Amino acid sequence: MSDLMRRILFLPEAASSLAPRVDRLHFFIIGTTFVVGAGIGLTGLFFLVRYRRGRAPAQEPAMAAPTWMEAAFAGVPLAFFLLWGALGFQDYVWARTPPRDALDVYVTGKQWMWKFAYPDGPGMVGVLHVPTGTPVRLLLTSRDVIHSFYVPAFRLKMDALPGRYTEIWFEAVRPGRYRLLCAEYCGLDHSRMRAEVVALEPAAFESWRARQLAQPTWVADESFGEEGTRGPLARRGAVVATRQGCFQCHTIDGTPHIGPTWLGLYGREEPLASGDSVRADVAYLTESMMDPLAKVVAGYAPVMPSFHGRLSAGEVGALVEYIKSLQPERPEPPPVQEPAYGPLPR
Amino acid sequence: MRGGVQVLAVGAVLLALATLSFGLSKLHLGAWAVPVALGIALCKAVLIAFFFMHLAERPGGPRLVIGTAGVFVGILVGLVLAEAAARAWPTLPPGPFPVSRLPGTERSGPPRAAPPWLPLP
Amino acid sequence: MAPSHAEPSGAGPSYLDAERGLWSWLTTRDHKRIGVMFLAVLLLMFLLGGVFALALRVELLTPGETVMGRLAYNRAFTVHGVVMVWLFLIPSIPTAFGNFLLPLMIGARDVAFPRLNLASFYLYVLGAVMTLWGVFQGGVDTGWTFYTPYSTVTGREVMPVLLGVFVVGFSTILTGINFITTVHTLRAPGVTWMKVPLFVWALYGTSIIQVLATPVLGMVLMLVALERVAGAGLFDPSRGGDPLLFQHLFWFYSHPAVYIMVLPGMGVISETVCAFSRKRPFSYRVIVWSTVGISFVGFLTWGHHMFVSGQSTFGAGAFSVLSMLVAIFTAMKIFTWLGTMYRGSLWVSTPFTYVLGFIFLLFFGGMSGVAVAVTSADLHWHDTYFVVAHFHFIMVGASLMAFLAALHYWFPKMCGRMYPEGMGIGTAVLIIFGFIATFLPQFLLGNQGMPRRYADYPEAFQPLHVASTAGASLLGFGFLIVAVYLGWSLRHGRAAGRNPWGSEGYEWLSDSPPPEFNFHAPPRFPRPPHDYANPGVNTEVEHAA
Amino acid sequence: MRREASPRPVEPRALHFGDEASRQDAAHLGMWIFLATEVLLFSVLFTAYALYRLTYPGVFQQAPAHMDVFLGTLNTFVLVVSSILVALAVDAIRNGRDFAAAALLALSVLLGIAFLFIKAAEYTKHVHDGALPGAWYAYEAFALPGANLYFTLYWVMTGVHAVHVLVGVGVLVTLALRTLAGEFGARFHTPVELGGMYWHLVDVIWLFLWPLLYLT
Repeated sequence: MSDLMRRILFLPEAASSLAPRVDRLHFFIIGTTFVVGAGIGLTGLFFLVRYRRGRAPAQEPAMAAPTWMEAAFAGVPLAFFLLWGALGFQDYVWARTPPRDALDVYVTGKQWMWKFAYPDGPGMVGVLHVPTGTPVRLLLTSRDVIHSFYVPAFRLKMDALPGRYTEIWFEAVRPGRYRLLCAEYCGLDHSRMRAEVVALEPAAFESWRARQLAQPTWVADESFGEEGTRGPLARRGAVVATRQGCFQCHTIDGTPHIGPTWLGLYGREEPLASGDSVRADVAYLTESMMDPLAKVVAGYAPVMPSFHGRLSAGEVGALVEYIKSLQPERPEPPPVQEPAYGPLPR
Repeated sequence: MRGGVQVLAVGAVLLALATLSFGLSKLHLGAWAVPVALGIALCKAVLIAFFFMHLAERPGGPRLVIGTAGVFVGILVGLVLAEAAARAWPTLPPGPFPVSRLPGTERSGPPRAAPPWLPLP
Repeated sequence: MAPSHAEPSGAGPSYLDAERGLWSWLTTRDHKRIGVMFLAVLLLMFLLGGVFALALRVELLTPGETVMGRLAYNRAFTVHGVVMVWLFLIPSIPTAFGNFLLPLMIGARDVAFPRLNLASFYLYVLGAVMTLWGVFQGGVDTGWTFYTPYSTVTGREVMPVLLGVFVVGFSTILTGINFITTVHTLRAPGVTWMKVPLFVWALYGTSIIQVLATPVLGMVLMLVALERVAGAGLFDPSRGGDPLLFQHLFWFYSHPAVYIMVLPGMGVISETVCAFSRKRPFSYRVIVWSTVGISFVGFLTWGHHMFVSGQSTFGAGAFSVLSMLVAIFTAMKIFTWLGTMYRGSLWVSTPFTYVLGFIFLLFFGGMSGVAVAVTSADLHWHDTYFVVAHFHFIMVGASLMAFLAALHYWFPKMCGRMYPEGMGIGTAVLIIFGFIATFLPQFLLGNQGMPRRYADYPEAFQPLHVASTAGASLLGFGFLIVAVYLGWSLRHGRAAGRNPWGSEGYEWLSDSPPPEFNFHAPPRFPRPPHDYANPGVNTEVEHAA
Repeated sequence: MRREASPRPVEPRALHFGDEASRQDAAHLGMWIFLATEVLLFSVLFTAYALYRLTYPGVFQQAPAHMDVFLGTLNTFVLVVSSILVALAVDAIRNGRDFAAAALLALSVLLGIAFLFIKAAEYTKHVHDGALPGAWYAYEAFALPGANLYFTLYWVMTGVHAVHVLVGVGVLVTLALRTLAGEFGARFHTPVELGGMYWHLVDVIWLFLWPLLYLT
């Protein structure tokens, strides 16, 4: 029955313990709406046919609503609405109150990617592994603007706000891969800020976790590129890049933005929009600054302005040197991302 | 001339109330300081509205309007405060907290220095 | 009354012919001319917003890039939202039809402050120009909600739009002040509070919201501007501020703004449903009190936009319950309209077709509103296409249908000519059908989990998007037909006569189009409006020369 | 055509409104609605203040120690006295003493300007301390989390208020000049009353700002 309703209403599968609760109320509300809506539509049509001008007496019947009917107009819908409100609020409180034994996961939203970190384990970008049948508490925060963690199959959504943690919990009931979307508008690539929740059987999850602890997946480290590791020319390049506004479109931490990231760019084989590919060497980097539309990397809009005449030869060299210095290393697993503050004094 | 006397009398009360506010602030009433100060301010506002802003002469529309406005101010402040006060730890912001900007818009936040037209010592 | 101000009785020049030339229009203080000027500009804005709506639908035809890139899409939906919400829907019915009809409906000669009225028009135009300049020049990509911190960090030029919307808000406030004062002080003898026409009640309720909510929006926008210029930090977590405060303040305005959009529409429906059922309203007082109730309770519900934003569970529960209250008033109105039709003598005309569409669509819009106000269901629906479909049902399905009903119902009043009735009914059916075809798939898309403001989407969502785009083209085609036949009727429609609908509304007592000062002689209203049991009792006083 | 016994409702003829009484009614009502919008405008700032006071209670309690309470209090008395003068001016014009009214209005204009100068002196002091709003905040003596927000609110609230004082001064100057020119008298003085109401509102708002920012 529920599955049929789900199919009719285009709902995704119910993959969390919250989903059937939400769906049940959903069906109740939609069912009532359709019954009453059909009633109203049919009544309107019936009136239209029955009381069409010419059929009914032209003289207005003296008629006004009796008070009890006025009260019913207000009272009956109100009773329904409040019932739904109460049922929904019960589930809402349930969904926002994590059980004590929940597994903590720290979720960081960032333009335009999701990062996940376990208290004891490595971080992941774009894929969240969770065990089935275990409550998982998410502590969400954002590095820049507001994002929203949304897994349709779990019927679960919570905003990730910069500068604070919000929390929500869920329990996946079936192994599988579930789509994770950003539901709060967050800029250019809002619609591509997608990730995946991979629910594993508890045993499979444990072995995955053990494997990860032994051999952490690579994560771009924010603190990469400290002053000490760079030569003077590269440092100058960093200054030039800041001054010329390169970072409006290019990142140095591996995140794709309006333009390709500079992290690991030097020496990389880049596919071009024209279908060819090019090796990002000194020549290509210099050409890109002077005539950026000549060879555009696939997947990026041809929006880069030309810096011909705006950069001196020395500055170009410094920039190239700086990009060269941005090579990924295999960093330590990120430190545990605990909220770094205690309860507020009240 | 009766109106003039009334204005002066109300004015005297207003000045007295202002002095009272100031005096009470020296006593450090703790948790009561804000409600008491706002209460006195409200008294002053009512006096001004009724006697200086001619509300006493104009029942009906104007009283309704300003009363409604007061109610809505109460709703706005009250509901926002009620919601924020009920937020569970850790959702209240703990204070200045580093937030990374859009790449490249670091400069969109103005510098921690005075703008050119406001010379610092 | 000094008898020296005798006016010609009988057929004098109408307000359209009283003075001639463009200059006389631009400097007029006649509420009717100001209403017509508003209408002209509003229709332009609607055209602009509609073109962008179609562009968005075309882009969403396929996943990935169809006709525009992601940046262009983000800018386009911002233009669509800003233009439709702030430059069309919020001012639409009050400034165009309200200005034209409010004084006529209470037997007044003009609004209370005619110069303020003209100032309101020019402020609106100025604000619209600033806003449009901003959205096209700077390409604002924040969405119409300007959520912080995105709106304070985005590289696009948000400032002119903030200022433009601020100025438009000021224009709204002036109109609101004018309407409230007019209703309070300028009712003709005999028009007591409980005999005020229902459309006037709706405008009155709307004006209360406009006056009390708009300043809040103005100040919030100024604070965002300050944030951008001076890094004020009030909404910026990196300086200790709280982005949720912005959402609270923004929705304190913008939720009641939904009622600014829909209340006048409800007034239009209350008015027309009586006129075309040949019956007095089933319960006048229910409509009146629900109008006042909506304008009050509408202010208490803003937090239901923030159930998943990190607000407290207590706040969510409180706002959820309060939201249920406001839905009641809408339900009461729907039942009352149906009751009005019961045992009436229904005249199936173009406005009445829109009325039927309005009632049906408002019901689903309202119920889906209740659904998203249920806290747990909102965990799934918040910021998905379900919400998009919900508010389009309210804003297009209800407000715009009411706008079209008003346009057709008062078209003869405004220009003295009729439009082709058969064509009107056919187009109305087409528009209602096109509307459902556009937005029903969006409800299902929301169920499926498609978030709003997505330039690109996973392929699973495509079939429903295609259906929605097909419906949208039907809808656009319908609007085109309306524009064509109304434009044609302006010149070539047959003369309407004073009261083509045989309505008992007060506004039909004067000529169509009305003379410069609305009535040739002071009107007398011994009976309530919509009193079809005693037709023809309300008259203009025969002028005793 | 007969006249209604009561001044309202108005005959919709002749000069738009039936008589001077209903014209005054409409003007006052319109002005009150406008004042209501002003109240709501400031309520945004009061809401922000309340929220941040809730979030950073300590900062807001200590903050008055970093304010110039003497100048703030002086300003309160300046504004209240100017309000009294305006009320006296309205009383004078109602009784037909238009020269006295103009003089009283001029006096309150002077007090309004004095208010702005005192405010400017305060602002200068804060600038010297580095207690600037938002991103420019650099006040070493009061460097707690949230202190910058207190000063942002201080600058915005008093700044918006100062703009209103400035507008009010403009209004009062116009009214004084028009009174001197003999435009108003015992019969017609609605603009003086309305302008006075605006000035009183500015005063009322300061009466709330003062305890919140300087005293508690």
